[in-house]
Amino acid sequence: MQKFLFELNRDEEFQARYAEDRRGALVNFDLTAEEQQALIEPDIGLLFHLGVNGQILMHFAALHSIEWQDYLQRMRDGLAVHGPVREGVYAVTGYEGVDAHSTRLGQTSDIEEGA
Amino acid sequence: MQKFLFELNRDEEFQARYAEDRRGALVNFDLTAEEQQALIEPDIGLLFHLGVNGQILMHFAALHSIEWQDYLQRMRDGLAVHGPVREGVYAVTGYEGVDAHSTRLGQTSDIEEGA
Amino acid sequence: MPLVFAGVCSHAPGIVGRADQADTAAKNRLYEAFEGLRHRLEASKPDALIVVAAEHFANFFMNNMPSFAMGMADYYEGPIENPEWLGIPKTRIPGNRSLSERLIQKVMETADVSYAEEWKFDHGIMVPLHFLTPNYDLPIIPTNINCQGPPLTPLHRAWAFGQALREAADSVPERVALIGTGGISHWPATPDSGKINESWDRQFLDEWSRCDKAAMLSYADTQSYLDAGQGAFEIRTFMTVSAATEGAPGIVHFYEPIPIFAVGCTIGTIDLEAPPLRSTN
Amino acid sequence: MPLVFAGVCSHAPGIVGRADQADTAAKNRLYEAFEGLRHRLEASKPDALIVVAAEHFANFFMNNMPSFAMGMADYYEGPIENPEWLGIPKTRIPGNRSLSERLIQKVMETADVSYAEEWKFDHGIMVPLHFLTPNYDLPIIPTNINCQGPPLTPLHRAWAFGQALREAADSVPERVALIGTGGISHWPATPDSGKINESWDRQFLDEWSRCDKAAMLSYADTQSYLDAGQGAFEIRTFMTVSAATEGAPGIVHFYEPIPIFAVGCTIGTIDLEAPPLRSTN
Ligand SMILES: [Fe+3]
Ligand SMILES: [Fe+3]
Repeated sequence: MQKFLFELNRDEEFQARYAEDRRGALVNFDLTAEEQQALIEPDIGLLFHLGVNGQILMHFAALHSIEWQDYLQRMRDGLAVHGPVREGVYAVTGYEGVDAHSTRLGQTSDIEEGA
Repeated sequence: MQKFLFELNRDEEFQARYAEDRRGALVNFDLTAEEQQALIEPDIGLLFHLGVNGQILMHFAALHSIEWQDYLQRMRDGLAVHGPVREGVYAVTGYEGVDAHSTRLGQTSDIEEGA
Repeated sequence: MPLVFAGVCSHAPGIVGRADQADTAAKNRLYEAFEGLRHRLEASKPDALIVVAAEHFANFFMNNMPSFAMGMADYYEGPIENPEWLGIPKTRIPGNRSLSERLIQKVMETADVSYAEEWKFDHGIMVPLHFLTPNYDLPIIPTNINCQGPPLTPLHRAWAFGQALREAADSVPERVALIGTGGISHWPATPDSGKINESWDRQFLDEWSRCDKAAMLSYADTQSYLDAGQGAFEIRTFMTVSAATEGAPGIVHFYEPIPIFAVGCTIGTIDLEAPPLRSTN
Repeated sequence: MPLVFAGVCSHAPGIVGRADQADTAAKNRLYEAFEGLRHRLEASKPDALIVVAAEHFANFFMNNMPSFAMGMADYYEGPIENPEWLGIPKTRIPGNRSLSERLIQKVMETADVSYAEEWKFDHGIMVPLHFLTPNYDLPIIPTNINCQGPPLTPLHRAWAFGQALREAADSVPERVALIGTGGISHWPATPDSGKINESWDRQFLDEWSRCDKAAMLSYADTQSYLDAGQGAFEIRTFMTVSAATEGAPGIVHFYEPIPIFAVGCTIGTIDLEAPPLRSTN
């Protein structure tokens, strides 16, 4: 699954093929039905839960014009709905969030809301 | 040029595309007109002269059903017609040939003639 | 000739891509520090710049994941990411194949590297270059350390790589500059993105500025992960610079946590002219 | 537990693919020697077999060319070549990801390797397996040394890699076997294919059988190329086995030039039970 996203992130031609036919772009990859569906939606939260590295997922989200804060929220929602990351080591640490953190540091952060 | 052959040698799907449309398969590679033409023919001797590594060229020849001895002969002919390998280090050493060599060792070698 | 410049900096994509969302004053302080770093680099009159990076699955994947990689081409491309997302347009970046080859052969005496004739730079290299060589007129020698996909490069091998890079840089006639780029504590591209462990960062930077090899080599990835996030694995890039300049003091010109940039933003240089530090090992 | 088996063999594609063109008696002698090697390997009751290979641009190319690579998957595929051309049908070869990971982490202590979760074996691994594990029932740990695309892996680093492999093999509970596979002198896939420098081969094999480290490390690629062809760069695989079994004598069970196979065909094992050789270094 990460291999598919790796190829997609680095190849504009592949991105064009994916834009035309999402399911078709997946045929050469060894994926479960759940993984395929998560990639086609795309369900960012489920993908994160399934173990896709955030550095890879980040560009997949950008490809779908998902704004940064929305991308982070979808990951959080994914964990809330599906539970902790199924594979890999990532554990959420209870971060207060960028807004509260910036305020505490005396910074204002001008975050656009929503996607 | 070697990158194209590397991709072609290891990817059956790419081989199928190349079989259908040789020129189309080359579009994503940074090639001179001479290189393109040599790949489309394919001109094994010219490719060797242009610096394609024999280990890579060997499978490209096999893809075109060129027999082993014919493949070797085409490389020799390429050097005779075009001169020494243009890039890279390869220098011919004046080998007596497999048949003569085998005979000298008391082995018979049952080589099929021609392509 | 002897290395002419060594420094470190952050590379988080938000530094450029989310600049409009940041506190203006904090952003300006960081950008000024980058400007200062550029002036110092330019003053060293380099012929080429080695960038020790920690890329994020842009060129190197688990099908062939090198501990160390070095570029060996006359030009590269970047950014691999969407240019609007990163805020940096696509461009061609000059390399120097001949210099790369000579450096690689020398490095290979003691460290084992993958060489790469193609390389599409991701934000890990593009963000530093955007500030340090905005006209893309300085040949770049990209290098990479695996800080992403376990098993990661061991810290003591990153140290050996830094020593090898220094010997290589000193062995060529060109004036070579070196920059390491990575986060210290951070949780990039996770739900905890923005979190920064400032005291952890300040301790690491203190050790880095004193070139305290023993202290830096004692970080275990499992503990770093708990204290400082998976982004902290990138301390390897800072340590490589320390190893390349062993005994020389580091100067932290700028450090400030900027949550919307998702990292404690850092700018530092090594004082190559200073008398050697007393060994702390 | 301590390494249970170590050996070397040739892997030229003609050994299987052009078997029908060879002198029958010569071919039979070689095939019997392979059979003997298989019996010795099986008698060591291995849980896994590390193959030290020198592949030919099948998985690793100049866009990311590792000095050393190690497979880290539960299965592999091969041959990558046309099965009719090679005379070996396509199949799935078992690996052992867990064992690979443990070996790789140990090797990484002293040598820097690229790990690979995918690997399509070429003739460099398939020809040995065709003879040694014809049922593909022994888990394989593929490893690769860059003997193809310059800058090549330095010989002394191949030695370090062999030592690292041995430490790693000894550190796991599994019974690990090791085989190095490469040509000695040969000019594969060139107009001089078939040429063999028998006296050069016999001298190298003499040094190999005495584990003469100094002699083996003194081969310079430029001279080897002139005397023994570009195929001779693959002596790194034999030397890696020597390094992994330093001080133990090697036994050459078979050596015979067979021009239609394009290599001096070689089968050897290390006598792991023998008293250590007096150091020749
Ligand atoms: Fe990073
Ligand atoms: Fe070979």
